[in-house]
Amino acid sequence: MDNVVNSIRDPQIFGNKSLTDVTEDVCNVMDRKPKKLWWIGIILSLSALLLGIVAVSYQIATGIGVWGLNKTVGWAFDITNFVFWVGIGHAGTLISAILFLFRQKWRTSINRSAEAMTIFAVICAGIFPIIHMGRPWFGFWALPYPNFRGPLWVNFRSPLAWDVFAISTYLIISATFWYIGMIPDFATVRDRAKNKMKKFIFGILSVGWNGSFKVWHRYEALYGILAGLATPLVVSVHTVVSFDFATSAIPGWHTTTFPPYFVAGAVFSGFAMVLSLMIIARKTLGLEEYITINHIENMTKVIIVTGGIVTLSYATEFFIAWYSGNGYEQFVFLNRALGPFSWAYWIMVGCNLITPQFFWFRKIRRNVLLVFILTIFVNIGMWFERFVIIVTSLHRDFLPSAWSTYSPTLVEISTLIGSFGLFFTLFLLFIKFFPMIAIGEVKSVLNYRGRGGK
Amino acid sequence: MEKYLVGEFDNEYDLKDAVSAIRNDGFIIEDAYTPYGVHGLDNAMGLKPSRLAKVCFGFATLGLTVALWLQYLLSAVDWPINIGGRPWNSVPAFMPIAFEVTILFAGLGTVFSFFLWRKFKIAKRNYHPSFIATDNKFFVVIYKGEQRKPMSSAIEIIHQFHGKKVEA
Amino acid sequence: MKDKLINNQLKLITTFVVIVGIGIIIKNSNIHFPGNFEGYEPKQPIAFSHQLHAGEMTIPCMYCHFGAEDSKHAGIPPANVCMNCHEFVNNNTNENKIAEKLGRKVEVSPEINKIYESFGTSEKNYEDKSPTEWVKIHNLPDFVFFSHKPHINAGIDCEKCHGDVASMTRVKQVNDLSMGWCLDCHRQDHESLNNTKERKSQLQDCATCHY
Amino acid sequence: MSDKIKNYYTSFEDSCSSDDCSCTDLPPVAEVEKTSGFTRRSFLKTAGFSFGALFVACTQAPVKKAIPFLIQPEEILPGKAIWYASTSNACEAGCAVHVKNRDGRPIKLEGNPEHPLNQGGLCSQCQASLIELYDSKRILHPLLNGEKSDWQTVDNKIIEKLKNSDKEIVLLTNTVSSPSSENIIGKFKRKYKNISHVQMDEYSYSAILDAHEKNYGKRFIPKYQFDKADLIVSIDADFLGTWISPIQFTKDFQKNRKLDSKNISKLIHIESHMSLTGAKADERIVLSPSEIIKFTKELDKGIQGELTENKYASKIANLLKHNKGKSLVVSGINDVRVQLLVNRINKKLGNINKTLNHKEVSKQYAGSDKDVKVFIEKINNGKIEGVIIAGVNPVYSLPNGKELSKKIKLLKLSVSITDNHNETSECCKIVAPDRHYLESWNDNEIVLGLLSMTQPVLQPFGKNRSLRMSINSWLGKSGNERDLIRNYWRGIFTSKVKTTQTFTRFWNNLVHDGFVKIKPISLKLNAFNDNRPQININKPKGLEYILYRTPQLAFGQHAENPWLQELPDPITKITWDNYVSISPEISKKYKLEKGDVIKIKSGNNTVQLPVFLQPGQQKNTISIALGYGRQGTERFHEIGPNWLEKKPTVEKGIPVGKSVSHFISENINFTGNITSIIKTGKTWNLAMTQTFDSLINPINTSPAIMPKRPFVQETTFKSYKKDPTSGKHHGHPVTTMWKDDHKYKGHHWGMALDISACTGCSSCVVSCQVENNVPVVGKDEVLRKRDMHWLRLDRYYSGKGENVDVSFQAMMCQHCDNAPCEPVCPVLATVHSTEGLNEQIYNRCVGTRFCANNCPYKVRRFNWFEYAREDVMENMVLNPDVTVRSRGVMEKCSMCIQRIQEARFEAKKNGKSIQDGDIQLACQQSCPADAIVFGDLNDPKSKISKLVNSGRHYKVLEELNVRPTVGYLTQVRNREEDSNKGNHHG
Repeated sequence: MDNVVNSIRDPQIFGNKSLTDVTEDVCNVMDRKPKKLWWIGIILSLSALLLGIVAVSYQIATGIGVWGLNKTVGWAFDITNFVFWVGIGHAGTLISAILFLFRQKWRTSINRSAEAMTIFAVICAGIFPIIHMGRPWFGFWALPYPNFRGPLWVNFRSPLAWDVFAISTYLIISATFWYIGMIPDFATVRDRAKNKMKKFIFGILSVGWNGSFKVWHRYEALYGILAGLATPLVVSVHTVVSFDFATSAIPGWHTTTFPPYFVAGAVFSGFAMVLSLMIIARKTLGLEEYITINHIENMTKVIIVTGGIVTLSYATEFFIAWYSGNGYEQFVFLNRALGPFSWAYWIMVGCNLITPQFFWFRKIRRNVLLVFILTIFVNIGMWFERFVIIVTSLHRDFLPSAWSTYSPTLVEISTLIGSFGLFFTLFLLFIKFFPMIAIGEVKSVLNYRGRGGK
Repeated sequence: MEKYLVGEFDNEYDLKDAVSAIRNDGFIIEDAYTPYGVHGLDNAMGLKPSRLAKVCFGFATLGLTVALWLQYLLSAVDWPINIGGRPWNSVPAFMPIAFEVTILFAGLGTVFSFFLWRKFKIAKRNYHPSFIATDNKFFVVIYKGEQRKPMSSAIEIIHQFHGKKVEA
Repeated sequence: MKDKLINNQLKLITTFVVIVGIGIIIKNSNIHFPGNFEGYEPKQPIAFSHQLHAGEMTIPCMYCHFGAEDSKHAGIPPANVCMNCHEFVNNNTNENKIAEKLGRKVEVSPEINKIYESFGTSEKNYEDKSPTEWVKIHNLPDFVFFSHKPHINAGIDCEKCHGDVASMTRVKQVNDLSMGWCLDCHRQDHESLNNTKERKSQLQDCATCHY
Repeated sequence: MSDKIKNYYTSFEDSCSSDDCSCTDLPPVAEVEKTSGFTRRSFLKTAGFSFGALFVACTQAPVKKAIPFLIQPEEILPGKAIWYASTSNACEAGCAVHVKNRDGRPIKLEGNPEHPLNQGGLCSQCQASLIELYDSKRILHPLLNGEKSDWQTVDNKIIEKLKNSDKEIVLLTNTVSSPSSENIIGKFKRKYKNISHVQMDEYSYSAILDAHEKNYGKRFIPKYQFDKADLIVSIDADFLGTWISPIQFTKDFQKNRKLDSKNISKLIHIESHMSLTGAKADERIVLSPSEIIKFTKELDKGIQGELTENKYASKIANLLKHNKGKSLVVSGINDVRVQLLVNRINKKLGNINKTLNHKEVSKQYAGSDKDVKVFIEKINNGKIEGVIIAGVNPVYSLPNGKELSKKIKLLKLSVSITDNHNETSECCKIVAPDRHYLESWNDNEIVLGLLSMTQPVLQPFGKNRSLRMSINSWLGKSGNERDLIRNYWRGIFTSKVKTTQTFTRFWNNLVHDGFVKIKPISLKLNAFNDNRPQININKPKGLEYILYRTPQLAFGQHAENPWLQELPDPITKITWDNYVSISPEISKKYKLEKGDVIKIKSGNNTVQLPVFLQPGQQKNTISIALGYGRQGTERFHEIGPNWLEKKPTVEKGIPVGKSVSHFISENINFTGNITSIIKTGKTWNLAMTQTFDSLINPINTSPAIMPKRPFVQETTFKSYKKDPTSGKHHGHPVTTMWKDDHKYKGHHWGMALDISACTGCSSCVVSCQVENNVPVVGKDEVLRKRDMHWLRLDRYYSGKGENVDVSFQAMMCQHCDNAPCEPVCPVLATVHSTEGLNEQIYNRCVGTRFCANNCPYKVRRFNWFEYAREDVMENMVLNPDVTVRSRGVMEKCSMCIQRIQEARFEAKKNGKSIQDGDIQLACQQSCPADAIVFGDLNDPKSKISKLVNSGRHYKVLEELNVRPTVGYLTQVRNREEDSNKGNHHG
């Protein structure tokens, strides 16, 4: 039976790799001197990061006033970036956890870097709620710890407090999940390392892993549990992020469709980002045989589905605004499409509604360059989605006397660039210094087509 | 090395078959060493399912209880503060945090338990300095003693399944 | 195996004891969290003894700190209040009392002399008038509004916050003046308050102190 | 209530007998100069008030010092406010104030509720004049040729010139309403024969005075009694905003606008540009300046029973005839012919001594354009040898100021008495610095028979001297100001004051209460001498301009006041600039948009200013505010937070706005014809606090079910009388699924704002700013919509073109019981009190701004920067009871919680509970229209509870179920029908 099904399928990994080949191919990336492309990438990312650090330091030293916010629009780039990065962070866990639970074997080539991406994206995201505070040095007040103030606790009713719990839980669980997944590979790296330093470091990281199957047995149970926990977590985190808006009183925010809308959007943007990164990584590191065109195609299909949900959400918002008979709500949506920020709205619609439609065509799905370009558009569109939700809802809400507008300052733009710098710096360092493909897991699917592999 | 017999294989299928055969012959399989988690080897070795799932459930329950109880205690009992006219015990508003804490407790608790099982050191002992089970080789370790058949029959089985005995 | 278990338990107990021990040490030591100045006992420009004035002589607090009843600040007595007595009392040693009786020259106490000096040489000369610069002991951050007025009018004893000043030669801060410490009272019933529920919770409103 | 407050007032009289109050042990403040200028420390030390915190070399914690008094004056208690009664000199209206002194420094001005003129109200200028006291750029010592000098040298020089003069020397002052000053000027003139005294008002009321002289033989301004008039026809007299005595008039006007009475007065206002009075008018008739004069002529015809073709004139004439003796016609046009017509009309209508008081006449303004004209002619012809200028700034305010300044520079003697550098002082050889009114003694007879007292509330900052004292020195006399005034009154006490009191008693009352009634001089008016002027107005070909004063800056007297510069204009909501208000017709014709800079030419005069499209502007007119472009406002280059993308409020060396004084006609008429308008192609950013003018949604994004937002709900007086709830938007009942855990069993504070009463004068905005330490942020920050005022006065237009209605809605924290800001704060920095207040805890705030986002009213203000507080002098105005907020925290209206607490402590001390009226919020106290009511909603007898149940009460955005405790009372206009507004019933 297996043979019948599998023979009509492409193998998960191209090039008839042996087990040693896999070890060598992945580990060689870590041993080799990086390619020129990697160096260009890291220099660009580091300079972007530096720009971001300068911008954020200046902002913390001077005040939030260096952003373009005002008394009416209290959030703009900061929370847009936050939601954007949290969204990006969703694909990683989704690929590694949900696809694991669904026994999708094709995930093995990409899950490691997708998880890494999740963690880096969540780190990028986590920075924004901290720096967006007027007094970030008191940010720890959002944690309920015993104190001499009475004691005074925190407001558990605040969506921002929920965010604190959700984002930190998400970061901790994702990082744990990532690390647990890497232990066998660390051991592999340790065992073939010639460099003493490397042996020592990976020796510690691999906590003495030696391939004992009794450990493997429990390890797989643990991995399954973590995957099972991460799945509802990933849904809950973006649901909580959407509560930042959904539980408010502002028309355009106060919307019950936000949780599914946000989760779908997050997966949508996350998959686009994973695709962009994978395409870069396989090109720069020569891993075309591991991250195959089939992987890319599979992911574009997910983008079509989530893009469809996002489209439905946009339509639902307008429908509900009309159906509710609430004038303020109707105004906000008319204002979104026709008001001063309509350009942002139409960029969003263009990128998020039209782009995925190209993926209906197999030729486009299998054209790496086109897929890369289209995923970039999806990411732009999803950034604008958050911008549109936040800024257009705020800038004209109830009292016309308070209406205002918003335009970003250089500091805000630099901070956004800086967050990309941080993300890519971390990611490039990761693919250089860590096994970016799950060696053990790839080995287990080498023989997916049947017995063989000898 | 006197206590154990170590056999080496090139692929998971040989290992799996050999382990089943050796076990059927009444040998005690101490452990197997593989570069990845071989599907079905647990059955071949006769390992019981892990109890981690139960542990996880326990921690999850603890997390849920702690989160709900703490939120109620701190918002409604310790210092009740009127926040936007909301009820002292705003249960729906406490749910997101309760959920997150549940997951956090469950995840960290399970991982903690996993490591606790071998005192935060996964390797029990190293049987042989030269075998490395993290690249492309599969090993089986057979405990000497208490077996019904002589060790040579185990070595035979190993050979039968394209394996070889690892010399000390 | 059993040994190991005991060993583990021992480790656990040791850790627990160490943590608790550190806690107890911190609690009882002079280590303070930032912003806590409990035990602050600065040297004052005049070696004024509350022990003598408030303790032995039993001068009521409000005689000198008369602002407490009607103002935010209890106030430090102006020098003219000192002069109410010290116009006549310029020394406290017994020898000089005897000397005074005998009509011999009385030596002015150097500390009391500081009060006289602060008035300068003549009434119209402002140049050498210099009020004493006392060191403030009980300091609250700027974002806390504290007024003596409602507390004194509620009949709260000065000692409740300032400690037994009547026994202090040099005044010392005896409480940490933290928000939690304030709330310890604000959460309690006090006989002088009309003990209604609203009244009690009103004292726990943030804006009771912060605005 | 008033009795209780009275106990606070302690006059300086008890403890002070000398001029500088140096009876205490305090050295004069001037000593401080020797050390290091004014620092907080030296001020506290020398001015001697407790608890100066200074940081000495710190080992562990900063050592804070507490410095007690050496000898504590009996009435001064550190940390407790003392109130002094005084009279404001911020403008000639002379409102009576209560000065709140804390630890030796005045920190708040409030209107004196007992005073018969301002009756407790206080305008924004007067509120803000407080900070001018702490202006670090004040002149604190005499200047000779721009160099620092001393009085001896300066006095000798002046006396020498006075003695050796052979030509005329002119003493040019503002209106002298002080009897003792008048007396001493008389002595001055007698001693130096060449001296002549000319009074001038920067904004001239000369025509009214001259017209009365022609009609009644005496120059006077009658006391207008808006409280007694049932029909008020105001011909371009902005009496609620800027005209003569706006606070007094607003108080009076409101007295006859009480909706519970059978009838309320009706206000018909005729004007060309939108003013506060026009905004409040029941009928607003829009005419160009030339048409207004024509209209007045026609109205006169109509009143006199002649035929008139003008439809407005005949209609209004009929209305007036129906209200004989109960009507009042006023005009703000500085044209004797118009004023003569107005006098004729009022005479014919029998209003004299009914609504127009000819007995207790105003002495607020006495300047004469004729005299000023003669003075200018003389100085041009070289007939004048010297000038002494006090209280006025003719170089700035006269149309030919530039030439005047050249002439003044040529004079042998030129003395300017002013406390800050201005255009006139710059061209005078000698500057004799004046005192701020809070530092000096003064007596004012603002209206005949009412003597108001000004007393110093702190030691003067420098070696300043008032005009009175300067003249006294030049007379060769010494002494102090208080004795001078006191002795003057002692001398005329028996003749002036009809009382059995002793003089000491009289004087003490005067100082204690701030005012006393005296015997007015009988004016002995002639019989009405009818004088019908001949007016021939040709219709002008082009556009006409109007120069007007804004309620905040007047004629630039307070241009250097940052509070007033940042106070949005009540009508346009523009800060930090003046501009050309144009009608939409002109904008269409010349293709102008908001911010386009145009060059306006009228004869030889030109000015370049940005344009602003003003609804309600007469279609062929433009209007420009006076009082801008004042020298000294260059200082605002520095104001505001400094950061990467900061744009300065003004470019270096450039003043705020542009002066248009040269557009004033030679006859001191504030209108004229425009020769040309040229678009320069440049644009200018106008910093507005409110950019959307209307409750009607923008056309392309307007949903069909809600074309207009129902925040201002209005009705007519007739409908109101039929149904008090008329005009109200009937929303749906709001239900909740939660049980109410929070019952307010004690107090439940609430507020009601009467939209109908509010005139938009913005006094409350400044009052709140002073009380609550609200920072000034500068033009760039306002442009970025980061103004910090806790209370904003929303202004909405309805209607189109010239015929627009204006509604003002004061919007501050609504203290919602179900506040949406509270549940979103993660750190509990904004929570609800047990008395229904929404509390903002600055020190807990981490600044997520979620609360501000979630506020449906957008009334929260964020500290984007550490707002400049470097000016230690200006820091002395800070209210010590309110935290100065640091960077990164949210702030908002606290319902003056410090006042509530103060009242609570006082009540506790007296063993009572807080009574209705014990607590007066800063905004409420200052409101001249009594539009703000605060009180306990749980007390059924309180004023607020009655208003809540009055039928007029509604809440903004009630449907959100946020349950605000601040409510509004419907706008009621006294007009026939409401044509352009259909009430929306949801």
